[in-house]
Amino acid sequence: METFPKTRIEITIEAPILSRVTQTLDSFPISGYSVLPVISGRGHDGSWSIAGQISDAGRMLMIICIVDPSKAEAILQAIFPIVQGQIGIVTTSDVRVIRQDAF
Amino acid sequence: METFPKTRIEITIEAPILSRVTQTLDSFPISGYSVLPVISGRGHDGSWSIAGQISDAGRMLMIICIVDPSKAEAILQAIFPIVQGQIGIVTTSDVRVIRQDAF
Amino acid sequence: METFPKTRIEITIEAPILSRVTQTLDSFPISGYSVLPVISGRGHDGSWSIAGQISDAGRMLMIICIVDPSKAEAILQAIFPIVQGQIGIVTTSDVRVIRQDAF
Amino acid sequence: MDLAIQNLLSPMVLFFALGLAAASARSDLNVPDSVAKLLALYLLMVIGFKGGVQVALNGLTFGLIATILAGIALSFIIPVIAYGLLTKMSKLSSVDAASIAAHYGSISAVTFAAVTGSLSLLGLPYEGYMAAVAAAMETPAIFSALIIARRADGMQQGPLIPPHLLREVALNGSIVMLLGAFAIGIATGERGYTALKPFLTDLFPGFLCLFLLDMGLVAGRGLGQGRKYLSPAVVGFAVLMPFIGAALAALLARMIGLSVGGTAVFMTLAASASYIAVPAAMRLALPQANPAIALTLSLGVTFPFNLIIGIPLYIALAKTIAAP
Amino acid sequence: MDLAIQNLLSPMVLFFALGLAAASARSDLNVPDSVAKLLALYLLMVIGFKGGVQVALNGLTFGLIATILAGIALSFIIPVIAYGLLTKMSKLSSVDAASIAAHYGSISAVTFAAVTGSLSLLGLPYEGYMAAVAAAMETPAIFSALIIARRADGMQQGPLIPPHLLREVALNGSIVMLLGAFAIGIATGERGYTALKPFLTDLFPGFLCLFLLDMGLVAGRGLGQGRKYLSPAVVGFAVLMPFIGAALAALLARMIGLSVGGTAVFMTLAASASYIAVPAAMRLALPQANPAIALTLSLGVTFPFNLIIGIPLYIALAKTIAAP
Amino acid sequence: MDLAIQNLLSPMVLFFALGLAAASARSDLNVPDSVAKLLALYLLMVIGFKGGVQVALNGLTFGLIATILAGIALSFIIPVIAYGLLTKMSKLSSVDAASIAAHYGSISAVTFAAVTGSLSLLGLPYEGYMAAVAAAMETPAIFSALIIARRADGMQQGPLIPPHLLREVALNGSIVMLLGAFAIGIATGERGYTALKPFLTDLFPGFLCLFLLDMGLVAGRGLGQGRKYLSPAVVGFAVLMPFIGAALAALLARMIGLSVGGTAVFMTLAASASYIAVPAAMRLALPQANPAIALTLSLGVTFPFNLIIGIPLYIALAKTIAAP
Ligand SMILES: Nc1ncnc2c1ncn2[C@@H]1O[C@H](COP(=O)(O)O)[C@@H](O)[C@H]1O
Ligand SMILES: Nc1ncnc2c1ncn2[C@@H]1O[C@H](COP(=O)(O)O)[C@@H](O)[C@H]1O
Ligand SMILES: Nc1ncnc2c1ncn2[C@@H]1O[C@H](COP(=O)(O)O)[C@@H](O)[C@H]1O
Ligand code: NA
Ligand code: NA
Ligand code: NA
Repeated sequence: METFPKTRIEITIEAPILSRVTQTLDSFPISGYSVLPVISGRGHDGSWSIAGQISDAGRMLMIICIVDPSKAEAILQAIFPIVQGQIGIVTTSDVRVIRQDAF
Repeated sequence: METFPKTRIEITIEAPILSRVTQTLDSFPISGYSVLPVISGRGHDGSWSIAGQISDAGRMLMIICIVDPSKAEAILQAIFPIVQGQIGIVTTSDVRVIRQDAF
Repeated sequence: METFPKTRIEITIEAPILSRVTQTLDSFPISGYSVLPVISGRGHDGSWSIAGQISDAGRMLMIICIVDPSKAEAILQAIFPIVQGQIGIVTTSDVRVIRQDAF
Repeated sequence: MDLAIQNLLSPMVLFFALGLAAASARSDLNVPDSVAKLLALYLLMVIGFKGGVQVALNGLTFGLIATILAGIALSFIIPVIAYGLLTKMSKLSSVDAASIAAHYGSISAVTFAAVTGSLSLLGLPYEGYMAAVAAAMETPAIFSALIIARRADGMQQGPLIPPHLLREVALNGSIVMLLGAFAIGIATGERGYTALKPFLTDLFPGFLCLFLLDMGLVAGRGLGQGRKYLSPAVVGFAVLMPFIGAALAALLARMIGLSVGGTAVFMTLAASASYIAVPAAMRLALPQANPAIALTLSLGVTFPFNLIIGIPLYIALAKTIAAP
Repeated sequence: MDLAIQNLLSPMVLFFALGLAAASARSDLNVPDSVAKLLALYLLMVIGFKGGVQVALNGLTFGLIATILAGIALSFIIPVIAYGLLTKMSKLSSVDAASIAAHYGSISAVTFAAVTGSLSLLGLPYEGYMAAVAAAMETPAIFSALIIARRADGMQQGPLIPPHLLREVALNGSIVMLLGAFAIGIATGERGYTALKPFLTDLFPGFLCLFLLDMGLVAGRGLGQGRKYLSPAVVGFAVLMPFIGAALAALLARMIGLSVGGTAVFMTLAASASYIAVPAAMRLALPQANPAIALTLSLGVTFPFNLIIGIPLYIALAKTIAAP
Repeated sequence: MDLAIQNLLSPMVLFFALGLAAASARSDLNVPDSVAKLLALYLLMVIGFKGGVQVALNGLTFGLIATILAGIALSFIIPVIAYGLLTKMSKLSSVDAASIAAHYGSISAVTFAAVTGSLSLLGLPYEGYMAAVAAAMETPAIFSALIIARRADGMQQGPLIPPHLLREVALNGSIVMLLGAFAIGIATGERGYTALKPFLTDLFPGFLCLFLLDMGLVAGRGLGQGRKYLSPAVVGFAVLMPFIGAALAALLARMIGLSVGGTAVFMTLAASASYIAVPAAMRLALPQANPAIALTLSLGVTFPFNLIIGIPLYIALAKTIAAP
């Protein structure tokens, strides 16, 4: 089965900043992104958990975005200034997709 | 520590189709799969969120399945006709596992 | 944009064991980890789902930990004895990060 | 008229408006999905159980059977009318038109809860078995729409209605909850009602308000996303179709001899459009249909229309129509 | 007999049956896990608080201390009997037998809620401190079963009971909630009860019905998955063991001089099997044990058995056994 | 004194203590986040709606406008005092001091719920419009603190307050819910109140207890994590600042002529520190500030201080201060 090489961008970011990141992603000609919940974690400043939280201010979310490798560099450059200064991690990895949509 | 090469199949699919995909996966001699929630996202048709939703009809789920590379091709071929025509993305990537179970 | 190679450790583990794994991770000089919910799945012993569950005893969780490749081997060796004998899968993969923090 | 103003100022309608306004202003106010699911379970449980208790008190009547049959017939026929209107009025593809038609043939449980809430504020009783009628009307429309879509596309391969779909649709959680609670109400009757009374009655108005707040939020966000589909033609359809459904229901209610309350409920059911059971079924049966169009119409236009204008109107009409 | 039929037709039992039926038919009806957790918190809070208020009214009595000690003893002894039976009756491995034994020595909070619900419908009072007895019976069985498993395996390395396990088990959320609410009930007494009364009493039957619907759904799905473990021998065990537990409890209750209601509650506690606190502890302490077997027996067989047959039976027996 | 003891033994305070104790002992007891969100929505709805109904009954008064203006003024001024104290007393960076100042200028809705709960147990009425005052006091502190932080850092680039921040803060979900329910209470008045009464009043004490259990759990875990920030200086600040806020509020309340209950509520609002609306705003506006410090102080120190000592004290003081 023919597959196509893509880049998987995984952005783990504090919830209050989500809309800034997604608005930036929206400005690129990509097919979309998915947001996954993170329920607890540990960072340099100790551990956190969503258990019992009324507000989402202290939690993290994970944005997963499959894009064409040709677009990855520009996206990373646009996201970098947002994530910098906030709590977050951005990783990229190589994946293959089975449908050659307009990623 | 010895590790073993496997293929990580990540299927992001609309919730109503979940059981079709998992039933197909069940027909393969694999060790299993895990389903992760997706809470919001954006596609070619705008953004969505599970917030306030009574039904899961409009949401996405992510199935993660670690398989032996030798089985990946057949699985992709079986899943392709299900995902085609529905909302969804299928990616594969290379990973290594620490236990050589019957993946 | 300059990126840095890291190792992504993905540990899918039964919930009661979570704190054993995270305590082990805490003993390493890493920047942290994130825990994602798994809502259903299938293993060698049939399928499960968190739907309606009062207790988290039967569910799985996914720990994602981005670390420097130089630390991965030692972490895997520390985690292996915990995961062995319990329900769980540990995978590693290559990723790149955009901030060279102390992973 | 007075009824309409009173309805506009009811907490229910105002909480819906609050949700709509908050979503339009892009406030981050939201009801977690698991809370929305709890509220839905609660409303279905109360509606079903209370209905069952009424049936236990009044026995199996001609009205029950006749209204269920009439409901099933309506649920089959409305999609045909809806599809005809849509293909005439709009430029939608036949599969999109069929999908929308299925939504309008089926019913909306929260609209049902809203009309019963209004009736009880007005002190108007209604036949208890309307809960069973609501359950009976949920699914026929789906099959009706599938047949329409098949014909339109000239598709002949495969079974008309895939067997697993039949099961999935018939065992839809909201139908099972509604019918199950109805059966339990019949089985336990007055004794069961007494045991559960504070839970069933005291919480209902408050939970309904929270539910309508949530519906307002979801509808508001849906409108934000789906505005692009709202051509004058389809908006016209979404406002016209409830009247057609309500009119047909009024006719049948008169023939069966339903009470004023029962007539109003039956009209509201026929006028309401599904956004829970049907969307899921359409993703399985007609995946080519764009889910956003049907949902925007049903939740963004018809639901608020029924809530704000429709329900008081149907009640007013029922008063003049229903057999004395 | 009459009691049994009345029990069968109680909303509680029928909602459980609805859940069971829906799950067996593979309906997608489900209660979100966070809602199930809310219902569990609510039930534990009510049971504990009401019990504490009763103790505040009646004072610390001989009965309280005696019943707690008796409960702890039962929780230690029942696993020994259960393990003996299982290794004799079935072909299960010793570690699986030990794990199941732990489940049966401990108690089920929702079975406790169900028996108190039945008693209050019948107007039968019970000793308020039974909430504390329930909490006391949750954990001894775990340690009892660990000792059994250690002996069976001839394992000698490591501490008998790892210290962190002791803490995790003793500070289990449901025990903390139950005992905490109990203590608060004692501290605030009548004054606290008056302030919280509608919350504690009006919602209880309805929330219990929702909870039992959920238990039915979970049990039904569990049975679907775990059917393969249900050999006649282990099913026999799952039906026999409650009787043994109940009989022992009846004996002790008689010696202590518990009321009819108290005797019925104590019998039910002994007869019930855990599926919340113990499964988690077993994953930590006996990871080699297959969690599905114990859960299928405890939730899929013994829980419905107690709910439908056991509870009315224990109440009937308590009437003849209890000191007048 | 008696009031203080009674407060200590209130179910509310004891459930908070239970949560704190459970979290400190690292029990796994927890309230799912969606349940916590439901409880928060419920409390805001009840507080807002009841307040609105009171305003509908009493009309728009001078007191309403004066108290809202006084509240806004306090919310602006308290951060200035707080920032001054913090930079003098502690070694915190100016951005951390500004962030903490914003938390203390704003208010805590659950502290508001707790004081109203205490007042209704004591049978002391308060001005209904205090719900609107609470909403009005939530945000000014954020902007006040931003101005302070800008000055301190000598930053001049960019707009003082980014426009999207203004919208996000003003349309914060808890403000929209509180003000929306308030408006609906005004619109529906006595009629709406009658319809929703059991929901609004019967559940309130129980839900508040569950909410405080959750706050105790969250505060306890927060203290576990944030202990390292608790230098004597900042703990001193977190205990001193409520008094300063309460004193200023008492002064203004006296000038406006608020009732005893209204004075106590206003003092409590001024004394309370936000941990919902402000933390999110600070992540957007002052990302360099360490969120854990402000949260540990506000939730881990000031909230329990107000709940246990502050509220009974403010009520006692209000009795001597308020215009007769
Ligand atoms: N190495 C890592 N891998 C995965 N997630 C991480 C890692 N480091 C930090 N995180 C997540 O990011 C959050 C904030 O981290 P920090 O910026 O170090 O406070 C943590 O609570 C984790 O949820
Ligand atoms: N490039 C992408 N990466 C990750 N998720 C995506 C991507 N494109 C679409 N999605 C997800 O798939 C859903 C449906 O997309 P679509 O089929 O374009 O309507 C979206 O709402 C997202 O949740
Ligand atoms: N190949 C796999 N890929 C992803 N998740 C898996 C896989 N196998 C098992 N799992 C997850 O691990 C759980 C336990 O598996 P098992 O140890 O086989 O009972 C399953 O219920 C799944 O959630
Ligand atoms: Na309809
Ligand atoms: Na037992
Ligand atoms: Na304040």
